[in-house]
Order: sequence, then C-alpha cells, then structure tokens
Amino acid sequence: MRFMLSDEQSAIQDMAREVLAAESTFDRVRSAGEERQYDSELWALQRSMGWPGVGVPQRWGGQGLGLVELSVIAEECGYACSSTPLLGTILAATSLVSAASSEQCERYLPSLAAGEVRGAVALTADSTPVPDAGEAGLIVVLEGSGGRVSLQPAQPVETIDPTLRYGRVVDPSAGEPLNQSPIAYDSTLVVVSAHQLGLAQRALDLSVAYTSVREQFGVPVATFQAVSHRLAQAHVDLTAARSLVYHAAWAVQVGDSEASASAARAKAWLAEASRTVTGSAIHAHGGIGFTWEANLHWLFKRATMLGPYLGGARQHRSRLLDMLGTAQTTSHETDHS
Amino acid sequence: MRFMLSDEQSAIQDMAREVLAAESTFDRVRSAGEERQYDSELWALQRSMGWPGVGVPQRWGGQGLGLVELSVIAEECGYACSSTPLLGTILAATSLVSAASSEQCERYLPSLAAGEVRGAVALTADSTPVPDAGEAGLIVVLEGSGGRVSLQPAQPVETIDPTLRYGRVVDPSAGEPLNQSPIAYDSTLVVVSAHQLGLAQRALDLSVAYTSVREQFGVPVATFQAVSHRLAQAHVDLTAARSLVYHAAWAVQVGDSEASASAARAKAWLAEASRTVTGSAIHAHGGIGFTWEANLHWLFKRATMLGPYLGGARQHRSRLLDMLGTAQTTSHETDHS
Amino acid sequence: MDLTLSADELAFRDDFRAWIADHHPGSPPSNVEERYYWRLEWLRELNRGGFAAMHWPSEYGGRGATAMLNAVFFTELARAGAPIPANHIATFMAGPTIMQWGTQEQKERYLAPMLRADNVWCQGFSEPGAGSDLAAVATFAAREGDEFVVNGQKVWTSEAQYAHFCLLVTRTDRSVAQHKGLTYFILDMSSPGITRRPLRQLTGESEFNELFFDNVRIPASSVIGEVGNGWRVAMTTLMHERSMIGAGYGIRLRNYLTVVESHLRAHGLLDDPIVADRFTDLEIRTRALELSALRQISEAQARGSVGSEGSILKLMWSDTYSRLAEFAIETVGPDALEDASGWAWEYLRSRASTIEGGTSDILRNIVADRVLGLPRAR
Amino acid sequence: MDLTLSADELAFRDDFRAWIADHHPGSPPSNVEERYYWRLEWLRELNRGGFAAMHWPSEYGGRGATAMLNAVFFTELARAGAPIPANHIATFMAGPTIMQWGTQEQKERYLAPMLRADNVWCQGFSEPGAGSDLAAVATFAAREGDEFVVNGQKVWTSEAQYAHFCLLVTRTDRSVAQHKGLTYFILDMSSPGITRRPLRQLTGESEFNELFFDNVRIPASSVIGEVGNGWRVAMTTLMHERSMIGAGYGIRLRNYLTVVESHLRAHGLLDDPIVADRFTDLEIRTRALELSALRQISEAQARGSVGSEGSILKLMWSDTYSRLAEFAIETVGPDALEDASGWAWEYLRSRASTIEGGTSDILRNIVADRVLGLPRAR
Repeated sequence: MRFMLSDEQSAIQDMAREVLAAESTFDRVRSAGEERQYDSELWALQRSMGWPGVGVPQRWGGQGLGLVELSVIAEECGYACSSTPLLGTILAATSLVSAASSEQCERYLPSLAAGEVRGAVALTADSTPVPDAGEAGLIVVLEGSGGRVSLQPAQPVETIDPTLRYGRVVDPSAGEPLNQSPIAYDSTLVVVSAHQLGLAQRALDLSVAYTSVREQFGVPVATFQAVSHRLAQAHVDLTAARSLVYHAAWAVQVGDSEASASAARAKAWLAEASRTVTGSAIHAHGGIGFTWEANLHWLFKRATMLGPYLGGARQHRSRLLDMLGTAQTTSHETDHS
Repeated sequence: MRFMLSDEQSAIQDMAREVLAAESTFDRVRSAGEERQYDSELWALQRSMGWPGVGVPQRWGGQGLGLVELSVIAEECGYACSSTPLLGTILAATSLVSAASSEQCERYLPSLAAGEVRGAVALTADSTPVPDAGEAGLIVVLEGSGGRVSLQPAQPVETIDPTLRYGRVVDPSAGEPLNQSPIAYDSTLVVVSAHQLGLAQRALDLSVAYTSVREQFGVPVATFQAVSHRLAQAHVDLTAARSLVYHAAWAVQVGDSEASASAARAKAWLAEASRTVTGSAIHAHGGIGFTWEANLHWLFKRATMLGPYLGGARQHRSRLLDMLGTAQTTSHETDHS
Repeated sequence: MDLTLSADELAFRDDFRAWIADHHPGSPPSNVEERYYWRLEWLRELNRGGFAAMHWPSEYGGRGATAMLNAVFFTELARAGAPIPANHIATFMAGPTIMQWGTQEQKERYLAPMLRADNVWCQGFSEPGAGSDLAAVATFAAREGDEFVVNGQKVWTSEAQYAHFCLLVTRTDRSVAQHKGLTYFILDMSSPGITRRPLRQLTGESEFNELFFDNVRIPASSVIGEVGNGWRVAMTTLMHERSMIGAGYGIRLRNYLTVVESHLRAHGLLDDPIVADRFTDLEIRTRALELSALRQISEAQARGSVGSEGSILKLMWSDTYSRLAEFAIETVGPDALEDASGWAWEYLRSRASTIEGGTSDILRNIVADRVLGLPRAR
Repeated sequence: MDLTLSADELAFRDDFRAWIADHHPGSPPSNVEERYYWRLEWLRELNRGGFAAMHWPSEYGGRGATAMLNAVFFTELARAGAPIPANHIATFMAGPTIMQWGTQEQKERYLAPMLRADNVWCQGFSEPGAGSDLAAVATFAAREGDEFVVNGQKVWTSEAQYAHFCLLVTRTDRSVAQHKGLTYFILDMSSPGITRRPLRQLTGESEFNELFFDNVRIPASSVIGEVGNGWRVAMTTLMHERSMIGAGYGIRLRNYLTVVESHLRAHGLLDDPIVADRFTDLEIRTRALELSALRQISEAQARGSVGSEGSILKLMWSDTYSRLAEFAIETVGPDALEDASGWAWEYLRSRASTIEGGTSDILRNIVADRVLGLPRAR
C-alpha cells in the first residue's frame, strides 16, 4: 500500500506547478477577471501540453492517464486559480470516457482532448451556474447515472467569479443520450474537489507567507496564536481534504467498492472547507486581504462558486448516508483484496 | 427604559451570592454529590430566608416578588451549583401561581412557599430526567398551555449530575387539571435559563481566575491568545445570554407581547451556551480541569442535564419560528407603549 | 429592570415619527456618489428639524440626548426605512472629540458646519505599516515655526473622496515611547500635497481611500489637545466611535434578517428543517445583539461613562453578519451567486466585518484585557 | 498511489485473522482492574503468537514490521472485536526509546520481559507545575556517588498502579538552560520512597495517578542516554508515542461511530434530517482521520522518519471524538444522561481528549511551528 503520489505523479505535479507559477500569475488572473475573458495565451499553452486530454485514452488523442493524474492537474489549476476553460473541458472529457458509446467517444473525444472544443458538465436538476459552460461547445448533462451530451450553447451567466465563464443549460432534454455509468458523476466530483483543494491550499500558503513577514506591535503577526492557530486549523482541515480527495481519485479509478462513497465525502468536505479556508485567509491578511489587489478574492470567489456546483455539502452527505445504509459492513474496509 | 437590575434587585443578587459563597462552597456541593443527598443544612437556610416562596404572592405565604427577582435567585443558585431542591420547588410554585385556580393556590402554594413540600415541573411528552423530581412531593406536569398538578411520586433516576435528585413522572395523566396559562411554561423556561446562566458564569469566572495565575512556559497561561480569546468568546456568548434571559424575565413578568418568543430564545441559547462555556472552562484548566477535585465538572454536568430539560435548543428554535411567523411585525419592537 | 420607554422617550418617539412622515427622503439613488450626497442632504434636513446630532449638547445644535434616546432615534429611522445620515465621522467622532479636547476657537469654527453638512469629515488613523496598531503610526509631522510639515500615508480612510477635513494622527517625536510621540491634527483636505487614491475592495467598489502626504503644511493652531497628546485624543475618538455602534449594528442586522426571512417565507424554504433551524438561530443572535446594545446603554448611563463593551457588540455583529450572509447565499437559491445580486454583495461585503473597525482578534484582546482583566501578553 | 495491500501485507492479514479466530480472548470483564489484567494476558497470548510488538526488530521478539503492516495489525484487532493489548507504554514508548538510547545491558535486561508482560511500564513526564511544558520539569535528581536521589512529584501517570518501571524525566542541573539540565531514568517502582496516589477524574474513575518521590535512590546505571541528555531522549519517546497514534485513533473513533450508527438506525433516528446531516458529517470526519493516518504512514515510510504530523491526527481525533460524543448524547434519547449509560461515560471521557497527550493548544503550536514553519511566539 502506498497512499501518496508515485514519482511519476509527483513529477506531473511539479511540472504543472512550475508552468502555472510562470504562466498563470495573479496579474494574468486579474486581467482575465477584469476583462471577463479567458487567458487565451495560457489556454493555448495548456492545449499544447495536452492537458485537456490528460484523462482521454490515447486512441482518442489523449494521454490516457488516470483520475489521480487528472486530479493532480485540476488541483494545480486551482492552486494557480488559472483562467482557462480547462476545468469544464476535462470534466466533460472524463464523463464521456466512462459514459459515452465508442461511437460517441470517437466523435467527441478527439476534439475535446485537443482543446478544439471546450466542454462543461451540468446536472439536469440543478440551476447552479456551471463553470466554463458560458462558452462551451459541448455540454454533458448528467442525470442519475445516465445523461446526455448536447451541442446546444448554454445561457451565459455573470457570476461573482469572472475568471471563468459560467452558464446554465437551456434545455436539459436536448442532445444524445449516454450510457448508464455511475463513474461519470463520481469522476467529476473528484476532479472538482481536487480543484477546490488547490484553491484552498494556495490561500493557506499565501497566508503563511504573509503573516510570517507582516509585523504588528513589533512582531510578525504569525506569532500571535489568534493567527497561527487559525492557520494550523486550516492545515488540519486541508490534511483531511487531501486524504479524502486522493483516496476518492484512487477508488474511482480502480473501481473500488467504496468509490461512490469516497467521491461524495470528498465533494461534501471540500464544498465547505475550500470556502472556509479561503475566507479565513482573507481574515488572516487583515485589511489588505479585503482589497482587490490582494488576489485572495479570486480564490475565495471561485471556492464559493464551486461549493454548490454538482451538489453541495448537504446533498453529498445525504447521498453518502444512503450508500452507508446499503453497504454498511464494507464501507470502512481499508483493504480491498 | 432601564435594562439592568434595579438597586433592590441588585441587593437581592449581592445577598444571595454572599450567602451561597459562604454556605454552598464546592466542598459542600461535592459532598452532597458524593453522598447523592441534598445539602439539608443549606436547604434549611434557604427555607429560613424564604427563597422557595420568592415568587409566591404574599397572601399564600410568599414574598410576592416578580420573575426578575426569581431569576436572580435561580442564577445565583446556578452560580453556586448548590445542591438543594430549590430549583424544582420554585419552578412548581411559579407555574402554579399562573396556572392554578385560587382554590388550588390556597391548597398547594403555602407549603411550597415554606419549603415544606418540594416541587418539580415536567412536560407530559418528554422523558428527559426532571431535576428535583426524584424526591418531590408535588409535580406540575405541563402540556401545551395547560397541565396537571400531581402528588404521585416520580420514579427516581440516577443521572450524571448527582447533586440534584432527578426523576421521571410515572403517570402524566394523574393529578388535577390546571387552568390554561401559557405563562406557566414561559416562566419555567426563564427560571431554568437563569440557572444555566449562573452555571456558565461561574465556570467562566473560575477560568479567568485560574488562568491568570497558572503559569506555563514562564508566564500565566491567560497571556496565550489560545486561552484568552476562548474566554473572551465565552464572555461574548454570556453577554448575549444575560440579555436574552433578563429580557425574557421582564417580558414574561409584564405580559409583553414578545414574552413567549423571548422565553424560547433564552432557553434555546442557554441550552447550548451553558454546556459550551462550562465545557470550554474544563479545557481552559488543562489536566486539572478534568479532575474530580477541580469542581468544574459539577457545573458542566448540571449544564448538560438542564440542556434538554423542558425542551432543548432545537425544540425552542422550532417554537420560536412558529411564533415569528404569526407575529412577524411586532416581534422586534423594543417599545411597548 | 424596566424596558418600557419613559414618558420623555415616548414623547420624542411620537414627535420624531410624525416628523419623518412629513420629511421622508424617499428611495435612494442607485449611483454610489449620488447616494452619498442624498444622505448628506438628509443630514441637512434632519438638522433643520433639530435631529442631526441628538447626543450633542443643545449649545452646539444637539438635544443633549441620552444614549437611550439616541437608540430610539435610530430605531425610528430603521422603522421608517429612512437612511442613516451621512457625515457620521463628523457627528459621532470629530464633533465629540473637538468638544472634549478642542479650543474655544476650534469649537466655534468646526462644530456647527458639521450639522449643516458644510463640512464633511474623514478619519486618518490607519497606516499600511500599522493596521490595528495605532502606536506604530509612522506618518511624521515636523515642526517648522508655526506650522507642521506632514509626510506619510494613511489607508482605509472612508469617505475621504468627499471630505473637507480629516482627523489626522501623526508622529511628532520619534525619541519617546511609541504612543507618547503622537499628535492629533485637524487637516484641511484642500491643503497642497495631499493625494487621494480610492482603494478598490474585493466587492469591486471603493468605499475606502489611501491618502498620501507630500510636505503638507498644517498650522499649529490645528493641533487638537496639545502636541504629544495624540494617543489620548485618539482614544476619545475611538471610544465615541464604539459608543454609536450598538444601535447601528442591531439595525443593519435586523433589516438584513428581515429581507432574508421574507425571501425564505415567500419561497417556502423554511419548510426545510435544517434551513429553519439555522435561520432561527440567526434570529436569536440578532435579537441578542439588539438587546445587548440596549443593556449596555443602560449600564453606561448608570455608570456615567462608555466602557470597552462596544467591542463585545462589534464581535457579536461581525460574527452574526458573516453567518447570516453565508446562510443566505447557501439558501436563497442559485441566482444568489450572480454578479449583480444583492445576496452576493452582502456575502462579499461581510468578509470585511471581522477586519474593519478593529479586527476580531484585537477586539478579543480588548475583552480579555479590559473586560475580563486577564494578564496581558506583552 | 496504490491503496491495495501488498502481497506481504495480505499474507500477514490472512495469517493473523486466522490466528485471532483461534485465540480470541472473549468478552471483557466489567471490573476495571480485572479488565486491565485481562488485556495484559492478551499481550502474553499475542506474544506467544509473535504478535506482541509487530514493529520491534526480530532480534527483540518483534517482526520488524513497517508502520503499514502495524496498521493492518490494528485494523484486524478492531475487526475481530479484540482488545488493544495492555502495556503499550512498554511496547510503543519504553521499548523503542531503550533500543535507541539504552546500553547493551539495559536492552538485555528490559526489552524481552516487556512482551511477556513481566514488566509493566508507566511514564513520568508531566508535573503539576509543568503540564505541557516539559522544559519546566522540577523533580530533582541529585547525584550521590553511584546513585541519584530523587525528590519531587509527577502527575497524569496512567497505569502507575500496575507498573514495575517508570520512564522518569528529572532535572539534574539547575544551572544550565531549562531543557539542557534534564536526565532520563528507568525507575524501579518498587524502590523505597515512592507514593502512588490515584487521581480521580470527572468520570469518577481513576485512570491516572500522582507519584510522589521522597529521597528515592536510583542507580546511575539506570540513566538512559547520558546525564543531561534527557530532553532528547524524551523527544524520542514522544515521537514514538505519536507514531502509534494514528491507527489507534481511527479504530477507536470508527468503533464508536458504528455503535452510534447502529443505535440511530435501530430507532429510526436518521429519518430526522438534522440528525442525518450531522451524523454523516461525523462519518466523513472519521474516514478522513483513518485515511490521513494511512497517508502519513506512507509518507513517513517514504521519508524514513516520523514527523510532527502525528499532532494533526491527534487534533482530528479529539475534535471528532468530542463532536461525536456530544452528538450522541443529544441524539440517542433521554436515557443517555443516566449515570450508568455508556453514552454518558463517552461524553464525559471525551472532555479529556483535547487535554491528554498534548493539549490542542500545544498541538496547534506544533503544527504552526514545525509543519507550517511559522515564526515562533517567543
């Protein structure tokens, strides 16, 4: 048993963080947000690196990597708060990989994997604004363990997070039906949770750095327990978050019996923790944290938007309870021989 | 408008605190608890001072004071965590004053006011252990805005709080019916909330004193924000508690239109705050706080027992919501001309 | 214990209620700047009725009102849906500070125009390097004959874009203990060398400003309360700020709660037990704040002085406000997160509540130190 | 990332599962002391099977197990409803400390009897005046020839009523910096001058003891790791304590959660949406702790050392345990508060969870300081 990234997975993480640190600075995020346009240069770069197709099998033009690798990329894009249609596109591609017929895969995946078509994933019964749907060319609309794939444009929605183009599905009954696949939904929950984890981790890292140097009353503010204990608690909550997200990524990837429960736990926890930690980072920064230039607000706003997306904390706790009821004896086994 | 104790009320408070500080020390509370017997000497003293009859009109042998004065006495008995049947007896007397016919008042109140008969108040539809019912000679069983008065002994229950004799009503349908009176229930909620406030205030005061002198790492532990901010928050929560309790006492006493809502708010808040603050005091004391000799546990255990008694936080929030729905426009007026 | 209004309070309430009915300013303009001037005009109107500064002595145009009567005033404003008048830094902070520390000439010059809204005021206390720590003020005022020459920077000065005068705390002596070298000035905002820059907040708006001082000259006659005495004068200002806070907080919270409740009821959302339970908890917290504000007014009147308890109300307010804003955005529906929604604005704005006007951390220090009497950290 | 058990781990699991089936100790006696000796007998039985100290090297009677294999061991114990064996202070703290710092003679004398339960151990670190602050230890050991003479007091020594030996941290030099003047001893608990007094807890029981030392003589040969080096040796002990913690915490919490869940389901209480939502939140927290323990084992193995992350697990455990105990007592019904109820016991016992084994305040200091690298307060 090895519950940590493999060397290859760590290398992907390092590479992604390095690229995004250089090419998705907060200056770039801010100007994308202020102009309400994606960072097209970054999107071109992500396409050239094959990120939209990370989870797409090679025969359809992707890199054929698993949900763990996809989560790593999603987390890093959250960490950078990058402004591109990548999240929606990998969500759409991932759900198609498991729910589309091979004919549909053939038709849709190569263009998604290449980033020629931008994607998004929505739920039928939910009018929460859908990230990246505002300019998506393809929308997967999930319903129960089935769903449809639609090329009908969504209704754009301006939200508090102008760094992504949100939208709402106009006609959920439009499009072609997909196969039944519970994994489609579970996978999307994992990817979104990973992205939320990245947002929160960045907010915590920024707070650690800032409070270590910012002085008040002649000492760094991090020497006050009111500050340091709040950050320590955020770290504890993100330790839980990381365990839940990467366990879910692994469990869904290998088809473990705990997969759906684990995905529900991850989304339920991150829906709250991501917002709490990014919000608490604003407080930790004091007055500066409330300014436009502090950049924390981009993290906080996106964490807020993604909280209810694909179901919020309460919905996933409720789903989890149903699963625990039916699989009570096996749900907490750590060995799966 | 004067939202504070009058000079007379303050004098009652000072007198009660002084008497109890001398005659209801934690040594006395502990030995009552360990022997599972009331402090009969203290009870005799309380009777001699007329406390059981504080709220009983003079024509039935009481002092004829109002619910504010009764709350002051109840708070101070909580502050001392005293081990006598006073709480149950004043609850029974108070509910009879408003719900009994004058014939019933004549029959029951003089002996309650004199402390010759010990009382308790229970709810029909609730099997939460009732404080002082274990050895009560008279039990008022409230149901809706009506109820009954019963002389049938309750079934004694040993609970985590051995400083009071708890019991359960055996047959809620036994006894004589009382008049309809919503004030009976509201009054009991106020008195119990005031008692809970006293428990919590004592726990906070003990913590302030202890952490100011206890040293760790060469300084008083109260100089650590982890400690001082927890106590500051407890003080904030008890400021809210005190405002809610004494507003409710006044509102019920004068028959203000907000009376029932205010009593529900007080009980809902204190059911949680009293337990939280007494529990947090244990933590503030460190290892010592967890010992039998630290005495904090008597406060914490009684706060826990009284939480669900006469309805817990959720029940009273639910009642309050119904009241807000029907009296939406008048509920937050502060002037009642 | 008697929470009924006194005969005087009742009489005032009825008078003022009738007056508002005749003078109500109507609905607010949507533009931020227009709304500010509309609230300034409302101050003038109140002044014509004699209501501009209830708590000021009558010799300066007030009514010598008790804090309780002032609370009645605010309650009636809220009840009528009338705005809180602009220029509150003048009426609640600058005015009382000048009354306590100012010279006769300063009182004559500055006080009356405040109520006529001829003078708008802002407050220059916070600095980028100081934040919550007033003793760390670095903006320096160097004496040159009858003048002081000021260089430095202030932040978080609200309404500086409209202000004619600024309450300015500076350092005039670097050789003494930090809080002893401060001096408090009235700064004429039309003086050469002042740059005002709006500070954009995460809501996208600019309530606050940065002020930059480049060799700004202030006459020595504009010192308030002696050179080197700035710390004590500033404490007076802050205490008055806190004393006005209670009633204002209660009103803001109650109005917001009412909006949330109406929405929830209109959409049947209170049928959800979790929503109902959370909402009611917030109602209790709001009521507790309102009642605690009244209780503190009673106690301050009995004691004859305002204490540190304003910190407690601020803590209650920011905590409940943040909870309510989060609750609303989670509960009212999927439109809440849209850019133009009032729910989104309150949610974002609420993030400042634990920071502005004393961070919650500083306020808990104050409660621990001055209310509970715990030993201090350093 | 691969959470399936390795072939070795699977093989061990199957072996051990079969072994337990044949050697299960049955139900626990209800008397506290009898239960302790029953768990000690269980240690002997495990030792006969070679399972007493999985993580010890085979030369000392262990299996040289990885932390992951040890986690499998604990998971199987829990699954079988078998108790955690007694004498864990020996197997998890004293043993590893002596292996690292002890002389050859000390290793030979003390290690093997621990697993046979011939030696029971307790830990003498905490003092009334020191609490969480090991550097403030005042119990003094004065050198006299080949002996040290100890005077002072320890508190919170669990299982001292059964112990033959004590891990004792004393001060031997008052003239150097606080944490430099400490020396670590093995104390024979049969030495004259030791008084053991049970410390009654708010649950009414006495898990812990006070120890009083009145001129207790310890041979110099019982020093572990050099005179004056006690701080470093004690850190080794504490690190080993923390390394065993993860799996144990997860099991305790999961078992308790399962009891709560069964009760709620049996009584239809999960039909209440508020109860259901809170319960499920607690399930997620419990799973997060279990998974975080596994993840830390993986990371510690990869890194080759145990870090400060045990503090994180302890914080998760005490927080979730306290929440769960409160939730249970509020939810399971009115009998929960009766004196003899298991619900009441867990509820009261949970109050110690944020205090024992490092208070949550100290642990947050550790996380802030050593994990996040924040500057230290003093």
